[in-house]
Amino acid sequence: MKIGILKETQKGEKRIAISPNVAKLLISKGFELLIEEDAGKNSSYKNSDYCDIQVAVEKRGVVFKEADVLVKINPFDDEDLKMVHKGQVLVSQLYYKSSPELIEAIAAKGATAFSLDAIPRISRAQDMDVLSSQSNLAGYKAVILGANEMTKIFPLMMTAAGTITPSKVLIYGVGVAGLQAIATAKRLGAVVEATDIRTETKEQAESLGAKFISVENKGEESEGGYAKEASEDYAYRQKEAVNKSLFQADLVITTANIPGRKAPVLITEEQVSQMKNGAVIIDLAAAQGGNCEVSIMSKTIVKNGVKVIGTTIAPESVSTNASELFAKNIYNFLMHLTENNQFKWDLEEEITDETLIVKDGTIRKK
Amino acid sequence: MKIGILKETQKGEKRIAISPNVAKLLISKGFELLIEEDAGKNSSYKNSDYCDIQVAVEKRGVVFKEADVLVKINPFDDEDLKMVHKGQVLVSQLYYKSSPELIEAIAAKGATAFSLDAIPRISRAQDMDVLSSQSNLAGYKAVILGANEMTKIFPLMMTAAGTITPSKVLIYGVGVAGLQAIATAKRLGAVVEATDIRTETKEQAESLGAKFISVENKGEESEGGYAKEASEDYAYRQKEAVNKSLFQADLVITTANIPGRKAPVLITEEQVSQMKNGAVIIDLAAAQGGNCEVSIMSKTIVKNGVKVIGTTIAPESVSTNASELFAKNIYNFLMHLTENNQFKWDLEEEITDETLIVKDGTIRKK
Amino acid sequence: MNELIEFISSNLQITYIIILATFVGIEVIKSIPAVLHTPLMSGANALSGVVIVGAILVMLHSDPTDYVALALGFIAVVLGVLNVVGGFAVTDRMLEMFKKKK
Amino acid sequence: MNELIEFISSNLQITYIIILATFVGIEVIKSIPAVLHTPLMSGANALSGVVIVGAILVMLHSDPTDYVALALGFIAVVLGVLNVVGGFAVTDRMLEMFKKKK
Amino acid sequence: MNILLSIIYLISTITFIVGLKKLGHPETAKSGNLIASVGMGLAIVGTIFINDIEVPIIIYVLIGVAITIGSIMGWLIAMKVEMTKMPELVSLFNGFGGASAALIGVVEFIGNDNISGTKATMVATILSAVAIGSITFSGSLVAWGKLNGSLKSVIKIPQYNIINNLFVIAIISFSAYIVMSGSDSQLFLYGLLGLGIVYGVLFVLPIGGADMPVVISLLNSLTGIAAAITGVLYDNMVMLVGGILVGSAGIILTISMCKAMNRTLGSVIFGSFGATAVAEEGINKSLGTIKKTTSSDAAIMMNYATNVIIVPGYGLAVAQAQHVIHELEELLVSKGVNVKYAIHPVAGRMPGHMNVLLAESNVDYSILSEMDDINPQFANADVVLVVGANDVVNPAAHNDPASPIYGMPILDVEKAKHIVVNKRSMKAGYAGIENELFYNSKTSMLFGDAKEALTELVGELKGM
Amino acid sequence: MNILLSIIYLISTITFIVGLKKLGHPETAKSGNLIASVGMGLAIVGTIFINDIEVPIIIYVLIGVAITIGSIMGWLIAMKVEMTKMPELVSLFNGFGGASAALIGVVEFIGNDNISGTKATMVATILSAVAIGSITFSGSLVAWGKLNGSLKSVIKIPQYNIINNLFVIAIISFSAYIVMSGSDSQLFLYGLLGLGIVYGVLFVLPIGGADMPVVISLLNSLTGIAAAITGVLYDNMVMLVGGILVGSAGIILTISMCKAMNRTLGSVIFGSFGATAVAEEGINKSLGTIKKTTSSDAAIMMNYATNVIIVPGYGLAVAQAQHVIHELEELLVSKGVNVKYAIHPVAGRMPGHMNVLLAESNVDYSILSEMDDINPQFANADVVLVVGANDVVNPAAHNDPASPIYGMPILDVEKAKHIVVNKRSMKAGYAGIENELFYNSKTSMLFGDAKEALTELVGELKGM
Ligand SMILES: NC(=O)c1ccc[n+]([C@@H]2O[C@H](COP(=O)([O-])OP(=O)(O)OC[C@H]3O[C@@H](n4cnc5c(N)ncnc54)[C@H](OP(=O)(O)O)[C@@H]3O)[C@@H](O)[C@H]2O)c1
Ligand SMILES: NC(=O)c1ccc[n+]([C@@H]2O[C@H](COP(=O)([O-])OP(=O)(O)OC[C@H]3O[C@@H](n4cnc5c(N)ncnc54)[C@H](OP(=O)(O)O)[C@@H]3O)[C@@H](O)[C@H]2O)c1
Ligand SMILES: NC(=O)c1ccc[n+]([C@@H]2O[C@H](COP(=O)([O-])OP(=O)(O)OC[C@H]3O[C@@H](n4cnc5c(N)ncnc54)[C@H](O)[C@@H]3O)[C@@H](O)[C@H]2O)c1
Ligand SMILES: NC(=O)c1ccc[n+]([C@@H]2O[C@H](COP(=O)([O-])OP(=O)(O)OC[C@H]3O[C@@H](n4cnc5c(N)ncnc54)[C@H](O)[C@@H]3O)[C@@H](O)[C@H]2O)c1
Repeated sequence: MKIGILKETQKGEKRIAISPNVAKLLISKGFELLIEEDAGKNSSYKNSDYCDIQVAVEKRGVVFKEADVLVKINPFDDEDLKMVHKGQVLVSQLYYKSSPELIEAIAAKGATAFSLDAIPRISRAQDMDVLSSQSNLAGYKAVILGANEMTKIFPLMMTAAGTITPSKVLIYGVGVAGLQAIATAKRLGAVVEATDIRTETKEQAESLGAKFISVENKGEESEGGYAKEASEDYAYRQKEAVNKSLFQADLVITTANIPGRKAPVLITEEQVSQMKNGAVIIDLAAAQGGNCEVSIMSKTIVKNGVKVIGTTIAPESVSTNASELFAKNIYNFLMHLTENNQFKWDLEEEITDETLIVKDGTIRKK
Repeated sequence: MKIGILKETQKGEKRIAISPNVAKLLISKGFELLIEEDAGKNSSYKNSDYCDIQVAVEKRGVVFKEADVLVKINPFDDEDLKMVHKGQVLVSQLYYKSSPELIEAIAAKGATAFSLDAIPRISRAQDMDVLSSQSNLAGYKAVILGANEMTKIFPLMMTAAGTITPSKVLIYGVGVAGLQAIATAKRLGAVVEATDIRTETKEQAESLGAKFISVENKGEESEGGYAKEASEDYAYRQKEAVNKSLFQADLVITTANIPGRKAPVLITEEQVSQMKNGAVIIDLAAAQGGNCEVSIMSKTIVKNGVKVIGTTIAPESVSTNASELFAKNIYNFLMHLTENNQFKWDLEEEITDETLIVKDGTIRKK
Repeated sequence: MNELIEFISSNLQITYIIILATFVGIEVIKSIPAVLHTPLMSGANALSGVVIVGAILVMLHSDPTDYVALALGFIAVVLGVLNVVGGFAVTDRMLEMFKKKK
Repeated sequence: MNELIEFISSNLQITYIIILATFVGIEVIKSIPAVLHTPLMSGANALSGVVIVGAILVMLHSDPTDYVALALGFIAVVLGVLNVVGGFAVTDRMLEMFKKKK
Repeated sequence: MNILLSIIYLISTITFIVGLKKLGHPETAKSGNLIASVGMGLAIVGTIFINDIEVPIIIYVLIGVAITIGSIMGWLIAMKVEMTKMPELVSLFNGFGGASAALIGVVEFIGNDNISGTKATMVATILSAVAIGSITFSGSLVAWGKLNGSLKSVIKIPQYNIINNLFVIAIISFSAYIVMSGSDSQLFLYGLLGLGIVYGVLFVLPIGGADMPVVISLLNSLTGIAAAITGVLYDNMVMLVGGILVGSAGIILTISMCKAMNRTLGSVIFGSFGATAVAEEGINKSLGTIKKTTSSDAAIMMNYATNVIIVPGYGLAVAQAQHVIHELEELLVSKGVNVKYAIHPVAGRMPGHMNVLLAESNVDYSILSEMDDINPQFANADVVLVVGANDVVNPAAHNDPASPIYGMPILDVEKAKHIVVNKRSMKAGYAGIENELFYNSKTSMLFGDAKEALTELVGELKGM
Repeated sequence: MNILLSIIYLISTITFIVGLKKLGHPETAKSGNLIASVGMGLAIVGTIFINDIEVPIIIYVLIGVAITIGSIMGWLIAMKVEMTKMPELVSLFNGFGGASAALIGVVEFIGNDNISGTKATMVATILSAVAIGSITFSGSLVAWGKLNGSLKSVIKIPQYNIINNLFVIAIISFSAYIVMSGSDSQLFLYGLLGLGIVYGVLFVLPIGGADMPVVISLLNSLTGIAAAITGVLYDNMVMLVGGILVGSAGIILTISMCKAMNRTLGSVIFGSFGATAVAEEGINKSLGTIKKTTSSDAAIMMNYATNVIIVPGYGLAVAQAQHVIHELEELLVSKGVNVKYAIHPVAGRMPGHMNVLLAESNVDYSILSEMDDINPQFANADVVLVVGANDVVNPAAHNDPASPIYGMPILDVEKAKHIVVNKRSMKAGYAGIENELFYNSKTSMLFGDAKEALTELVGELKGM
């Protein structure tokens, strides 16, 4: 079975779906691999890195033509689909819930498609869980980015030239990204506060040294590790509880998501206007509409002295590690789906069932 | 006595010599202060912050005209000097050793000039030591910048999607900046190595958790806490000892300086070419010609996959803290020089003697 | 009570011995790690086998014709020795685990 | 040597008492914090004042005409009491510092 | 009395004291036991051969035979019993000791031609020897039966502790009567013997197996006292002192045993006993019962181990015990133990959670092992210390297809020789499922907050 | 002998044991002292009033007078001596005890009409009482003189320890001779007395003041033995047992004292003694001598303190002791002590060096105080613990215009009640200058690597 690795076309994207290390693994398992030329460049993988391990480096067209399975990180776009042909298996993050027309298009092509973002949050699936592996890095990078943008330093320092007070960092959403953000900020010596709609995250946040801001929660439970949409009322109570910290924060990182839905707005423009001069907001949910009203995806907006940076949990900037992990996830995923290099199509099995969105042109999930 | 605070004109500079807090202090001591408008903007100090505490916010010309003492971070340039008039006292970093013509010019004006960078490295002068206070922040920021530029993360992480090995960081020059860089990188979980010509720095580096690369040192001692220029031979031995680490490093930070001289070249272009693809070099000595052959001041050069960023120990980017500390240094300096708001001109006293470069038009130091 | 006083006055030194021995016993044992509880119990048990001395004395003093005494004494000795030998042996085995591996 | 054996055989129980008492003394003191060294020394010193008992006995038994004995006994008692009373008092003062401040 | 013998006795007495002393410390315990046994040997040999009376050969022969039989049997039994059965064996031996004491008493009583003539104290001594001896005898036998399972069910006698206390009173008053009356009726004697035996049974029978060790230790110190009494009988120093030593030491030991199981000796003596032993925490119908341990036991285990593997989990983070665990690790290393950390990829609540923690306390990266590298090594680990981890060491992931974590790779701690698990309770982890590892016979549970438990552990280890 | 008296003695003996026991723990020491003293009181009163012989009033009067005088004097002296002079006082008292014993011996000897008739052992006992008594007497007095300074210089007698040992032999053989000869010559007696006194002087004279406590403790245990011997003399139990207790306890105490000053008892008894005491480390001509301390002393100081301030310095970083210091801090807090860290702006080798370290071990930011905030607070700190800091607490910055650090602001630790300084040696810090703080009378030095020293400290504290 031939696996084709495509170069990411989405702007700003630096990652690649399969790293040389994992390519080697797959080949050792008997798969054939071909890769679009320069696909690894931005993750500092040279074409030679792939050649050296018998991955055929080809022009884009060739990859599309020859591969049985096409792997990619970001959703296949119309350009890609033009070249997809019947019977091909597409593996990538499709966000099928929020992009029905894409699914239609794929079906129309008579292709088969797995959506990596749909991997269920069950223990045995953790090693295929691209959301976890990527948001984890995103959490780290968000803090580094923030620290780089700020005009202050994180740690407390008592020096001959006076004392520098530690920066205050506020984290919305204590998921994978949120936790890693807490850990990183804490390491750098910041005073970290965090809040989340899921009460079970209090202990988790505290286990990493953050102060948790509890918002009394009337029945906003989570399902399968994910949060449900919050009520008007909750949103209000949340502001009540968090504002004091928000207005003193030097760095704010928002990671709140509700899968398949628009991200909840947690910081209104009005709130931003009351924040400290020189504060920075990193909105990791920008792609889903943003947790901050002001933020715009991959833009830096300055609202009276407050920098608002919109980005995603896709940690392009740490592409080397990100690609490595993503690749490992795909590897585990393929190992799970296949048996001596052939798909098992075991539709009873939970992971397959949840991720297989289109099968030979018929849509299984909406 | 009227102190005039000037806006920094040098490009990229975001700091300001006197912060509102310190301004308040000075006023409480009976000084009069005026400040050029928007001087604090880039350090996120509003004009209002100064107004509110009775600092007169004025046009540039006015400040030059009315002030008895003009304070500034970077050397006065020709533009400035045009407006300087006889008898005025200029306080800033003049680097007089390396810029004689500037000193001439000041003398020609019949002005008086103190050079902050000339403050002796004696214990009681530590609270005026701008080099320390600034390089300290620079060391921190260099790591943050590096982490932001790298395509890898610092810490070791054993995750479901595989293990991320910790980044290797190499620090040249274990001075104030170097030490803080070690501390920061270590905090973020990197594996840190460091080297310095002064053997006494071994213990210091280790006390912050770095592995010290000792280069056998035949008589390159330091004087007054500063390093002397290294011999050919030493430079060779250094490369021998460090190369292995250098070629595996993900981030390299160079802080090596010899005051008043061109910074020593520690990394040749040839060495860079052997470094890891994707590695990053931050050269804090770029302003003094750079420790890395490739680096160019405030530019990012990519040499076969290696990013070389030239910057200085002037931590503009963390301007808020930087300005605060710098201001505190100046405050302590002025407190030391003056008695009820008048200069003491005690030329016997070490600190005054070392820093007073030009007195009423006559040059005291070359 | 009077018995007690009487006893004390008649065996004053014995009384001191008893009291002192009690203190020694206490001081020697207090604050030992819990893992040693069983071995120590076993060891103490072996020690309590000193009754054997008594048993032997019984036999030594009983005249060869008094079969009852002899028989009982005999049993007493056997049991006593069992207690002593077995006790020490078991204790020793229990303590195997404390041999430093290195 | 023979003296020793003789002594033992003649005061067997005394011997036991001495030995046991020695053990008690050792067990009771070993492993105490260094700050307590001086107070403990002082306390022990006070205890060693029990010789006073002997001194008193001397006086009780000496006949009132034997002035030498009386005189010496008298001094002995004074010194002994000094040792006892002074000793305990000093020890007590030394131990002031161990009153919990809170 | 013969001077040589007295000196021999003196020496053996000293060996007893020294022996006991040394028995109290892991390093010296073995030698202590040896010393004491030597002393005992001396005493016995001395008693036999050094005496001023005329003893017919036949008696020597008999004694010789008796001793040989006893020694051989004792030795054999002791050697072939397996580790787990030792406590019950101790109990058995103890019973024999008691019997021996009782018999001596009997002989003295019946052997003595005019009991009525002898001093009251003497008679009292004899009788108490009989009574105590018989109690320890029967009591120990019952304990033994309970431990080796031949006496299963916890027999609950209504108001048994009232009955018991009545018995005590009966025994005392009865012997008192015998003394006063100065009667020499053997009937009475056997009556007393009987009472003792019955009481011993009643005393131990209602007690749950879990508490047996305490009982044995208590009975043991009784034997000691019996021995001492017989010592008085013959004013024989070694018996006297030896007996007292065992008596007092035994009591203290009993108390500390109770402490270790946090009970009071009171609750032990007056029946309330066993009560809790029935409603043991952590008994699970399907999985069986758990084994609790104390920090000092865990400490000793590790101290004498060659390889120790630490498995940190989310609990370590919750307790913020990263600094203590590092201290523990350093301490063990300084004692020549090889220590490694086994990091499960999803231990904690975020990827790399354990790495963040351990980096904070400067644990050397080189001793952190990934799951795949460490799993083969568990087999030759002497002790695995699981700290606040649960799901990541849950064998259900291998064995139980129904389990939500089935198919997740786990750390194979089961392969290790001993497993010590520290957590606060028997509560489940993230996945909310039972963990059969905790019920494994090789596993012992060290309950408590990780930080506190580990701090104690470190304390104990420093003491060694 | 009167039964009541025996029982009283029995009781006092027990109080002695219990008292000594309790004296061994800070919490119970006071009560222990009390108990023992009560027991002593009992014994004395008992001895006086309970006896079967006919005693003329006059004697009672005399005894009464003697006791009153002794008590009052003893009490007054004890109450008005200041803390620092106590050890020498103890020594003095101890001397009296010795004298008392010696006198008893003398009286017995001369009072005894036919010494030659009495059993050899008895005579031996008497004589040893005299000898030991006299030795302790003179020895203690010399020690006392040395401590209160009236006997300044360390008198060095050539080969004094050969001489000493000769003396010992002389004394023994001489008394042996007296016993054998069965002579009752008082001359001999006084000769022995003399020998004893001289030896006592010779024994103590050459010893350096620093080692006096050890000597006193040794002499003290001698007194104990003397008491015991007189006990044998009168076969008086309380004296016997009490004496032995003091004797053995005293020896152990002496040994542990030596340990604490890391010497061996051997080096104490055979003169090598004092040798080191002359070449004391850390004596500085201008600044005087330093005071060393042990971790347990430091621990107790802190345990009973209300406010403790920790001053970290570069040494903390070098030793990587940030985790231990945090543990120490938590421990103290848990014991109700208020703990703060005083952070000097230039402590360490880079700005914020201490902050990095302490942040790593999660020290709460709120207890880190800047110099200006903390300086006023030193005055009401009971203990300041300086860990690996030097220049930043060097008073020279205030006092000595010549000093390179003159004019640098420092932490005013001198204002605190006690100062404990931990560093490895007397070496200088960054500025390379002496620090008179270390020679301050309030300062005690806790030498050793910060990590090890603090770990010990924590251990000790946990034990309290
Ligand atoms: N790593 C990730 O990225 C990630 C993300 C999401 C979910 N998960 C899941 O989280 C789990 C991680 O496994 P794990 O073994 O590390 O944790 P776990 O299975 O959740 O078990 C943690 C155990 O620690 C104990 N504990 C809690 N606080 C403690 C304290 N203060 N002192 C001592 N023990 C304490 C708890 O028992 P007591 O209450 O009895 O003390 C609990 O059973 C896995 O199921 C994994 O799938 C992991
Ligand atoms: N903070 C800054 O930015 C900066 C920069 C440059 C220079 N300085 C200078 O550095 C000095 C800082 O003062 P400081 O008091 O922190 O340090 P310090 O004056 O250098 O004294 C440190 C002391 O720690 C002891 N020490 C070293 N290793 C130790 C260990 N392992 N365990 C225990 N003790 C140890 C040393 O004595 P032993 O050898 O006897 O153990 C030494 O005396 C000041 O003079 C300051 O001017 C500071
Ligand atoms: N297999 C597994 O066991 C597994 C794998 C990965 C993640 N998880 C768990 O799933 C959970 C969610 O992971 P995630 O980071 O991908 O979640 P996410 O990215 O969907 O959301 C991030 C966080 O935002 C929070 N949030 C949503 N709405 C909010 C609101 N209105 N206000 C405040 N916070 C809000 C969510 O509770 C979540 O914690 C985590 O607890 C993670 O540990 C489990
Ligand atoms: N008052 C004080 O006590 C005081 C105040 C500030 C700094 N200092 C000390 O002064 C020293 C220097 O401070 P700095 O950071 O400003 O120095 P710097 O900026 O002049 O140089 C930085 C480092 O580069 C090193 N270096 C120079 N040439 C080198 C070569 N060829 N190879 C390798 N390394 C080389 C120097 O040794 C120095 O450590 C530090 O030790 C600092 O602690 C003392």
